[in-house]
Amino acid sequence: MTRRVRKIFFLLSAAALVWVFFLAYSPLAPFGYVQSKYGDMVNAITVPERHITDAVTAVNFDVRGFDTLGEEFILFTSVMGVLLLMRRQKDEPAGDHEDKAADRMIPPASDAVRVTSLLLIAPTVLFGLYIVTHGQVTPGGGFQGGVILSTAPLLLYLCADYRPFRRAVPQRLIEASEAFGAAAYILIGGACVALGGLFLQNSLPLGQSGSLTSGGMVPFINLGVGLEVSGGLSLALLVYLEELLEEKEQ
Amino acid sequence: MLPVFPVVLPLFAAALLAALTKLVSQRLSQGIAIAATLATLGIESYLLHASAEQPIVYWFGNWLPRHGIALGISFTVDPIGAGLGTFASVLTLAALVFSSKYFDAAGNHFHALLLAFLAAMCGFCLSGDMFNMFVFFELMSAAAFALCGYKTEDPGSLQGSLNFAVTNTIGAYFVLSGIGLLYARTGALNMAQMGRALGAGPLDSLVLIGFVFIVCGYLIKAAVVPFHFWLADAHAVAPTPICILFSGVMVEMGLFALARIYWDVFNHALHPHLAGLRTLFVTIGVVTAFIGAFMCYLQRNVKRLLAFSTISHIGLMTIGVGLFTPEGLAGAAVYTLGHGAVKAGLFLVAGILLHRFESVDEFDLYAKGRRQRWTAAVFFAGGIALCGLPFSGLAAGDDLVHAAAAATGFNWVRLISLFAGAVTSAAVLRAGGRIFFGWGPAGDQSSAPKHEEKPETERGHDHTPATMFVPAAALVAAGLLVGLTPNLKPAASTAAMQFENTNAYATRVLDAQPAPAPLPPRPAPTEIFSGLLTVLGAITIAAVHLFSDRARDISAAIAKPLQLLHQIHSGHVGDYVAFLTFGMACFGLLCAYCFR
Amino acid sequence: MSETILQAGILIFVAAGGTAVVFNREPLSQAMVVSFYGLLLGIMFFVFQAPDVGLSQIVVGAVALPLMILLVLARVKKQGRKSD
Amino acid sequence: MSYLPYAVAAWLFIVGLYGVISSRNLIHLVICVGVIQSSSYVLLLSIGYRAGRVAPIFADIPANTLAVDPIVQALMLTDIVVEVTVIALLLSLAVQIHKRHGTLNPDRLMKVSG
Repeated sequence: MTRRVRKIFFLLSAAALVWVFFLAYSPLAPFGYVQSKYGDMVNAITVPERHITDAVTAVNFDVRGFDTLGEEFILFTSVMGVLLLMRRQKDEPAGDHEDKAADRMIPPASDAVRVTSLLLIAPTVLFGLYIVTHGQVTPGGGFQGGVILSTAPLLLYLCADYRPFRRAVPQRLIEASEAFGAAAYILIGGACVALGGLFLQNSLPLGQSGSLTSGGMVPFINLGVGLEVSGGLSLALLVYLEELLEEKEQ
Repeated sequence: MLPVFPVVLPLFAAALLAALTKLVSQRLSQGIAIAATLATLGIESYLLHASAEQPIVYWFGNWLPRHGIALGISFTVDPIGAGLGTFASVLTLAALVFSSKYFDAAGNHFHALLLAFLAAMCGFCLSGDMFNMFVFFELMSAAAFALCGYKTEDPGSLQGSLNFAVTNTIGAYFVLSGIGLLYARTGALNMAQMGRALGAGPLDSLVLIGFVFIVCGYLIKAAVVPFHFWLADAHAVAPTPICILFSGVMVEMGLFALARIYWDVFNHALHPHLAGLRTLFVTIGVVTAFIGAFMCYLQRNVKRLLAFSTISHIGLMTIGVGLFTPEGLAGAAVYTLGHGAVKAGLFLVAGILLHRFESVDEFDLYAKGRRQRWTAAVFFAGGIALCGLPFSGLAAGDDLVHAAAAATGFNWVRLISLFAGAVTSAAVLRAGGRIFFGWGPAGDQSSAPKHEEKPETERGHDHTPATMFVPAAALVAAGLLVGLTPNLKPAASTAAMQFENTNAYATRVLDAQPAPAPLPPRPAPTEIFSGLLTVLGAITIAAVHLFSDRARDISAAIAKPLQLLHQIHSGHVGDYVAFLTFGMACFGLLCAYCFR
Repeated sequence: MSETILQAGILIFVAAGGTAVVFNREPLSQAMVVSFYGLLLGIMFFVFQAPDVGLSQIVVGAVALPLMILLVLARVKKQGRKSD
Repeated sequence: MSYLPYAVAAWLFIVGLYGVISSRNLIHLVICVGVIQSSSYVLLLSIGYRAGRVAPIFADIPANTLAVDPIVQALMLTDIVVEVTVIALLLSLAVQIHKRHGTLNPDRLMKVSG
């Protein structure tokens, strides 16, 4: 189809699709008045039965914890996919980063940028860790904290040159810890079985509501997820960065 | 505990392989992957056996339903789901064995992704929760997109993978919007609970379009017309071991989702419109079967030819599922086994050709395979089996589907399967005749443009390793012999009856009551005559095409108007998404106004 | 009442933001608009009592995604320069 | 206001689809896929919202306070992860396509057809 034909064809179809959306959404209860006993029930039980004050975390890591296992592995699989797709091919030069990096085309960062990013690294890491560990108490958790943590290596890149940066970032270790974080979810689920429950059935003491140790297995899962997400996303970002800086000069 | 293993075990092995990247050798990594797949296969087949009497319900985290409201996520194991999972493990095993010599450069990531793919397919088959199914669908997609683009040095491979990824991702958002709609109506995500709530409520356009969004979102994966465009692009370019998983089982997952969602969720609500639904899905199936068959016959790239033949067969399976009777579903299930095994074997033969001669083009390979007697035997056996040779797996599936069609007034469906089977099979036989015997002329103008394919292997082109030949031969043999399994058809019918007993399913899941034992199924007759007729038709078409100049002229004249079909399959992702929009709008309006 | 106005306002901003993302065909400026759109979505989640989701959306939509897009754009630009 | 959120969800879906079919740049196309995804956020969010209720965080409020639906919020969290990962995959495909085809314009990639 030519561009024009495609657009006309699409606009006609889209007009019909708008009508379909109207038919679908118009019988919905007005905004703010949809009912769900499921949601109310979960809200009612998270604090008394699970000592978790953030109901969303309770749903994510306990009541519907298995969804989140799948979700973690979506991330894990995609990162593997990115590594697979971005791998160096035979017809491209392998390794030998250092010489290529020396005459890279990106201008070096100014001192102001370096100092700022150096100063930012510690607070970023701390903030990320805070978010990871407080998931069962306040908004946040392994995923949100993990994303924040994953930006730390990039800050490191901004404050160092590429060469010391590559040396400082242990990619092998990040890969291993990402995989370990993903496996931890399964290990925790399996441990529940070993303790006599069903998969992902909490058998740890629930702790004091609102404290860091509340929620039984949830904080542990959160740590694993934090490790996995921070590792996975920083790997993806590293691969993109590498692709940018080590491209073969022709 | 057991229902968890088919998902958790491959995922854990995948994480292990990723953790040990570059530390373990290729061989060890392949060994771990094969061991995990074998274990999954064992557990899945045990589940298949154990769930024959009663569906097995497993609540994660022991969050049991309270007052009929499901809190947690359940796995509901029944023979159809477990059977599909078992079949997925078998094909994964074949893909792993086949790829051992195949990718000298394949890293651990390849094995890890394959395991994640397997886990996702198993989870998709076993899950009893609408959103959990979506999660596994996305996991399956993520692994599939990456595996499809594996040959990053091949420009076509990247483009096919992109088309696949974009269309399927948009489909997933339709599914998610549909889940949102149904959650707003029912306040549930568990399928049994949703089914009960929808049965009690009114059938309005929200429910109907929720059905369309979810089902059509999954049918994009199943590649029915007009959502089929991505399939040929993705299959033609994906690495051969991945093709067998795509064609053999991933595409069928979309149809499985249609059956699962109709019977568990929408049966009560949509039951008054069953006749209309039958007509709709049988029509979709017929159109898919026809377009797939035509396009298949026009191809010269063997992998693309096989891909379009998959589309045609998917059309026939859509008819089976879309008749919404136990025999129809049982037929589609048996057909999946027969077709998946045979098609996988044929794809592996294409992989062997690519390995030996660095091409999968019918004319490039002209007469090159003269000395490949055994490979030729496998290819021709697969080609004949593909049209439903009597007593093969495909024929057993056909018998059941035809019985179901006769019972619901769609007796003419057998003509469709005769036509589609003969044409797709004739295309395979024609290609085989050219490649292995040098029959017919060495060039032809009526066919599709040529597409260069990069070789997948590095060295050793002078012989075919056993790890490549044995899986191909074994799969074709399995596809032929599965039809001879005693009790296959009655067992499938019983399983389908259990699958389609919506009330029993809901009480089993939500009230933990045992389901009643299914009634003994009606026996489906074995149709030898129509099977033989199809084989005869296929051979005739192929022979006439290869040996008669005049027939070739006529077929070229017929093919002229079909050029339009070629142009529609443009490889442009924008076109595909425009067709997707069109299809979604059509189905939405059709359902909303016909089934009110 | 004021809450309703706030909610309606942010929804209209989100709709406009999405439209701006689509119709902005210059990739680099699109990356900026995407980041802004991610932020808008995050604010919308906070306004609609979903702080957990809001936090994720802000870290993903306003930080991680634009970062990826910028890296990819830089990569593509670089090759473009070389081949010219 | 009662139906505005649903209308916004539908609008984002359609406008995202338009972006995909009319795109001349794969990176733009991938971002438009993200816009389609944000339609599902808006839909789920509006389904989970309850007028006059608070966020489902009981850290500083009594545990029996009426709160909005936490289930859909958990679904949205999953959805966001799916978005970022799918987009990462699509972007890496786009980079490789640019490397092999030398263009990001889908009109000029016509390798697989017919």
